[in-house]
Amino acid sequence: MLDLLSLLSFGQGGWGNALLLGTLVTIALALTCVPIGLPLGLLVAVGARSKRRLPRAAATVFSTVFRGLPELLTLLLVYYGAQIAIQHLLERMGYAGEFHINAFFAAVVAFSLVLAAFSSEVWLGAFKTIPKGQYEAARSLGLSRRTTFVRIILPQLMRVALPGLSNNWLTLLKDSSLVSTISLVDLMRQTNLAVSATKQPMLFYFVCCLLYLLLSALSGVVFNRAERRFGRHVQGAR
Amino acid sequence: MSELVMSLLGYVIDPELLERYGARMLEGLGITIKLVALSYFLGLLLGWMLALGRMSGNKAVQLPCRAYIYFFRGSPLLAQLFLLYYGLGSLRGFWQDVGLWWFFRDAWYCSVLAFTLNTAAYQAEIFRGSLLAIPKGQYEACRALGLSRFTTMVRVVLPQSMLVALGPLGNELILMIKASAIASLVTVYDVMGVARLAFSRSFDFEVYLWAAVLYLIIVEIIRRALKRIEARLSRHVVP
Amino acid sequence: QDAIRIGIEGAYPPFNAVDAKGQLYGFDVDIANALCAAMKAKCTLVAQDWDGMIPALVARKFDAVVSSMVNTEERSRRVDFTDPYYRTRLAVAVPKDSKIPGVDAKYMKGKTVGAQSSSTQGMYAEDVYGKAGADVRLYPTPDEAGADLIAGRLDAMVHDKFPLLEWLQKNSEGCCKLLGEIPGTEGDTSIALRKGDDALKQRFNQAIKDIRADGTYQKISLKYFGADIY
Amino acid sequence: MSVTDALATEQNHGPRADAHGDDRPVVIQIRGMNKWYGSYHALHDIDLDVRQGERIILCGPSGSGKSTLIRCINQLEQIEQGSIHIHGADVTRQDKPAQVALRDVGMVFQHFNLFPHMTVLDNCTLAPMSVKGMSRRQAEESARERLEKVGMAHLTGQFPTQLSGGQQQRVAIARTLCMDPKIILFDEPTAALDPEMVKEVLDVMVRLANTGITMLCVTHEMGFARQMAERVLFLDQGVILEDTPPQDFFAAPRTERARAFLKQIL
Amino acid sequence: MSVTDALATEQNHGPRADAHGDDRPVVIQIRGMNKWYGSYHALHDIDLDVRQGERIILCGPSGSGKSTLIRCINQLEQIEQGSIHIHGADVTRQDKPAQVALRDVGMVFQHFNLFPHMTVLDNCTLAPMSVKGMSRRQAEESARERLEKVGMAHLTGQFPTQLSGGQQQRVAIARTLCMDPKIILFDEPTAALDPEMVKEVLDVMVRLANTGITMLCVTHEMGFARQMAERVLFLDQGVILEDTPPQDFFAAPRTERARAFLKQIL
Ligand SMILES: Nc1ncnc2c1ncn2[C@@H]1O[C@H](COP(=O)(O)OP(=O)(O)OP(=O)(O)O)[C@@H](O)[C@H]1O
Ligand SMILES: Nc1ncnc2c1ncn2[C@@H]1O[C@H](COP(=O)(O)OP(=O)(O)OP(=O)(O)O)[C@@H](O)[C@H]1O
Ligand SMILES: [Mg+2]
Ligand SMILES: [Mg+2]
Repeated sequence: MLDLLSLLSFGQGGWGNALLLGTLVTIALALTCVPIGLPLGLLVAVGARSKRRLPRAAATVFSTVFRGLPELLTLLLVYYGAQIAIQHLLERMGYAGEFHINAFFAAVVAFSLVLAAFSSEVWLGAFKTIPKGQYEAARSLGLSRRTTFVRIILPQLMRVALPGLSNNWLTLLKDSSLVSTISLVDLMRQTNLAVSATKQPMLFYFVCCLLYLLLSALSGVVFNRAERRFGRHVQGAR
Repeated sequence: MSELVMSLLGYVIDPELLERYGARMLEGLGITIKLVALSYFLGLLLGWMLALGRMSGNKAVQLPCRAYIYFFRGSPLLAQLFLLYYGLGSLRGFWQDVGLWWFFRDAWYCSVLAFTLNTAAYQAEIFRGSLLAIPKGQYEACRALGLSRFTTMVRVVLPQSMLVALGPLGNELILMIKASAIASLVTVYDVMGVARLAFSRSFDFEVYLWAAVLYLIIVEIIRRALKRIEARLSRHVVP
Repeated sequence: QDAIRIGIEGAYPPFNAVDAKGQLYGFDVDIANALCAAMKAKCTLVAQDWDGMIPALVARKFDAVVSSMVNTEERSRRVDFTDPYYRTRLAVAVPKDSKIPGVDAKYMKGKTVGAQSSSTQGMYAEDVYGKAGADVRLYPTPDEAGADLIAGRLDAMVHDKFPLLEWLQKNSEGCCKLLGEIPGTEGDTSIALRKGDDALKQRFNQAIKDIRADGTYQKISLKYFGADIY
Repeated sequence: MSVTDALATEQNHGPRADAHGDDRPVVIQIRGMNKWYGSYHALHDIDLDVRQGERIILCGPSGSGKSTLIRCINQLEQIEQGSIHIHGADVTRQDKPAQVALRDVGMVFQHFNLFPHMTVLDNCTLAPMSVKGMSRRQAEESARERLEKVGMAHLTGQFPTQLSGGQQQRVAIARTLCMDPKIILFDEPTAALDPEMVKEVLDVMVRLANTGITMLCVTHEMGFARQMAERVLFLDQGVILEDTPPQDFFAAPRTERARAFLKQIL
Repeated sequence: MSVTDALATEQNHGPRADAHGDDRPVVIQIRGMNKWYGSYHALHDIDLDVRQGERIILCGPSGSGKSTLIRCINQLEQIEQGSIHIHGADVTRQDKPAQVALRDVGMVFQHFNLFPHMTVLDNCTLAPMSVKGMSRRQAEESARERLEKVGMAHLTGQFPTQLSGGQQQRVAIARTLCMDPKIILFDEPTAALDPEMVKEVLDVMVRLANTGITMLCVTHEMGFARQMAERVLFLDQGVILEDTPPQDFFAAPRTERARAFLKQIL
């Protein structure tokens, strides 16, 4: 029993540090995707609501493709596909040097696309809950479209979309385990490494579960805060 | 004409590769469909019970349901499957004693179980959300008419809440189909599993593209089917 | 010029593994370092998941793979291989009380046989035992196959001789025994390089000769296996 | 034949000024009823007798507890103190006799609460079939009859969302009638309607009143109250402040509070 | 000081019977306006002149196009034919002058449409700050003044959901006033209110009318219409059937349709 615990220690021969680092990579990756994926998803949702055909079609295709493609494939396409394509292009243009897509960067791009696709559906649902009257009131006050969106619509969207987005976030946290394929060492890969080095799969998978549960709990706290923040006005409802 | 199509396809599809992995890919597709259909349906039943338990006023019912949902939503399916198959599976003596070894011995059963347990947690939350969306007035009207709780649920609440739940349920289905690749951890190879296997031997990206096409077709079929069902469920909603 | 990046899986003890600090170690690692010393090159070792190994090499994420990769016909269509730096054979392990008499394919009919997917042993299990009527199970890593052999879900497990021996000794909980090596499965474990990278291939080939000649290789091999596995 | 025309062909009981102290049996008897929402004391010591065939209007300012009072009667809200007897059965005990007694109580809501996914006919037949075990044929026949009464027989196949508010409310009344209630509770049945539709619903209610059914109605339609009520109850802050015939109430409300209220509303 | 009291201290213009054919400038001029929703012809050939300071009531059955008419005026709906000039600018051309002209038009909705995530004060200051570029201090000061006018100055920090319907509508009026409109359009401003709250909103509107602002108001409150309107427009099926002073309209509607309508509603 003590041997097992010492495997988790932070000292000599313990995997504590390694697991912690893996967790940090997981968090960093997921966190970096949020400021890219969510606005992009919002953009896609706005496109899908457009009266014009082109943005609507583009939004539908985007959402179907990146929701439909296995995440692993999206990841490989960005990491290898894009790299090979760009390399070819550069060679054509007579540039001999090597071009590299950073693994972290590729993962961020790929998962942001996926996050955007899934979150766009959440945003779309949220848009449906904003009464037409809000747009009309804003227009009749002469507010510009920008002000209407930023000051009136977005804060109300956030409140409704948060639960859905929190689902997207949890999925993202767990999807990020795919990055081991492109040599990023996240929590899942670190667990696998530890297992193969120590032959203690039960212990490490259990700890891995616990760490993920901890992340879920932490993000639960954050989301609850955010929900309270954006839902301030509903609190006092009679 | 058909020759032309074939020769055009020849540019896209490597016939040799197709011969070697085509059939297995379809087999994998079969596995995907069977695994997802079965666990999704079982998860639906379990999810319903969990949703009702989670909304129960009785703390002794509510808390375990909450814990279940939290655990299965909060941790990776991969780890859940691993702990179930290799973890519980290592207790061979115990299972033989209780006469369940036939179940835990089998990778397929274990995959179905793990997937069911996992999706049930997600579906429970979806159902809960959709139940919360039913106006209180509907329940009150049912009570005022003296309808039993069963009739209220089956005839009045369910048909309405399904309309709300349909979209998220569709998402969950798509996610499950993609997640079925995880079953390759316990030697159950679905489409993506086969594609990875084929790739690891041939190193030809093409197999991934086949998988992608299959996935996109499935997702598109689901999307259209959902649209149909939605149209049917929302006959009463005036456009 | 003289910076070489080398990809290593890090999940294949005793050939390669990662310790808690993220440091790679093992036979492959020592050999890689010895080769680099012989070539007077500055090497960086990159840990890379097995599935992405060859794509990463092709995409120039690193320049060579020193990760117990066996030269197979399918692989050599995508990458070039140097001269071998060790040779291995496949072997079969079975539970202690197993009644399987030998490793020949004909004995495997109706048996459940496990192996690591995307590896030479996996290919062998599928191509030979599978054809002979065995139920072949492919696992992401040998550890899971081993776990199932212990749990009694497998009747036999095909694996590389050296790691299999190590596993039987250290981690099998005394469940199993070596059934035997499979004749005719000698594989050349070589260093994989990008196609057409002939200059680098020359240097590696020379370096392998060099460390064989000056005894470095033997010292490393003895350290891990108590024998020279070249 | 419009509802208003039909009215003329029926016997008109008319408001009975002599209703108080009469010999009709008491169908609802409330004693010492108190209701709290959390710490908020919504109803204080309510005592009330309702006799068979009585038509009672409840009015009072917003939040005074009118809805709460009638919702307590049919047990949509649990009370914390006191008793409610309907046809002699204590409905606060959730036992078999209580259930049977409650079947005689129908309710019509402000927002109709029709089942949106069912047609008009299905809305009306669901309860008779599943609670009373009627056959579909029987249930449909009786539903059509009731829908005829409210002038909605021609729209049985529509979904509620395809109807105007007034039509929806008339269907809701028919749905309640299908259970053959002896008592009907109305909670502001016309408050959510466009002004033009108010009248069509009130017409149906006047006609109902003339069939001798017992009615308790929360409403702000004072013209209607004057026309059909036998008693007006005025609530404020959970207390019944007045309980008088309508002519007295409108002519000379006894309490200051009722006077202020009437001034606002008329 | 209640709004009604305040009323007395202001100069009361009173309904001007002599308003027609007067010399006040025309602020809204509508010519040959037609509006379709898809294939549904919602408004037919509307011609209308509104003079500065006029107080106009629009009434008519549900679906007759009242809302559509006033929503076309401030361009919440696009028209397919005809022209609308406000202060001489053609607002159907979505150009700069149109925008400037539209800034003079405020609107009050049936369902208030307050921004639920903002406090009362923020609701009132948003538009002046972002459209007119007022400083926060200036905007707040003017907002407080307007809120004072509608009797809501004591609740500036509340969120709309914490207010009663009547209070919300008064805030909505104040919010509109903060943009200093010359013309205000009202679309059934009291239809969604509890009966007791109707009066507090009507009081505010009567007071507004007396400041000489131009008002177009869709309402079913006929008492109010009688009290403050200079003209009553009666719409039916997208056509203006009557356009007369209120006393004529209520005493003797010229069309059969209007007579039937008044009978339903009064
Ligand atoms: N479910 C509830 N939880 C807490 N308080 C409630 C609840 N329902 C009603 N109340 C409170 O009880 C009081 C009485 O409510 P009730 O709905 O009976 O009033 P009402 O007379 O019907 O008013 P209205 O004319 O607005 O319908 C109100 O102050 C209300 O805020
Ligand atoms: N966005 C829309 N799309 C299609 N038809 C519409 C739309 N808005 C209104 N209509 C139709 O146009 C007609 C006039 O509508 P409008 O809302 O102007 O009527 P109204 O006189 O304001 O009625 P109410 O008193 O019910 O508010 C109605 O028949 C209505 O169904
Ligand atoms: Mg009420
Ligand atoms: Mg309208």
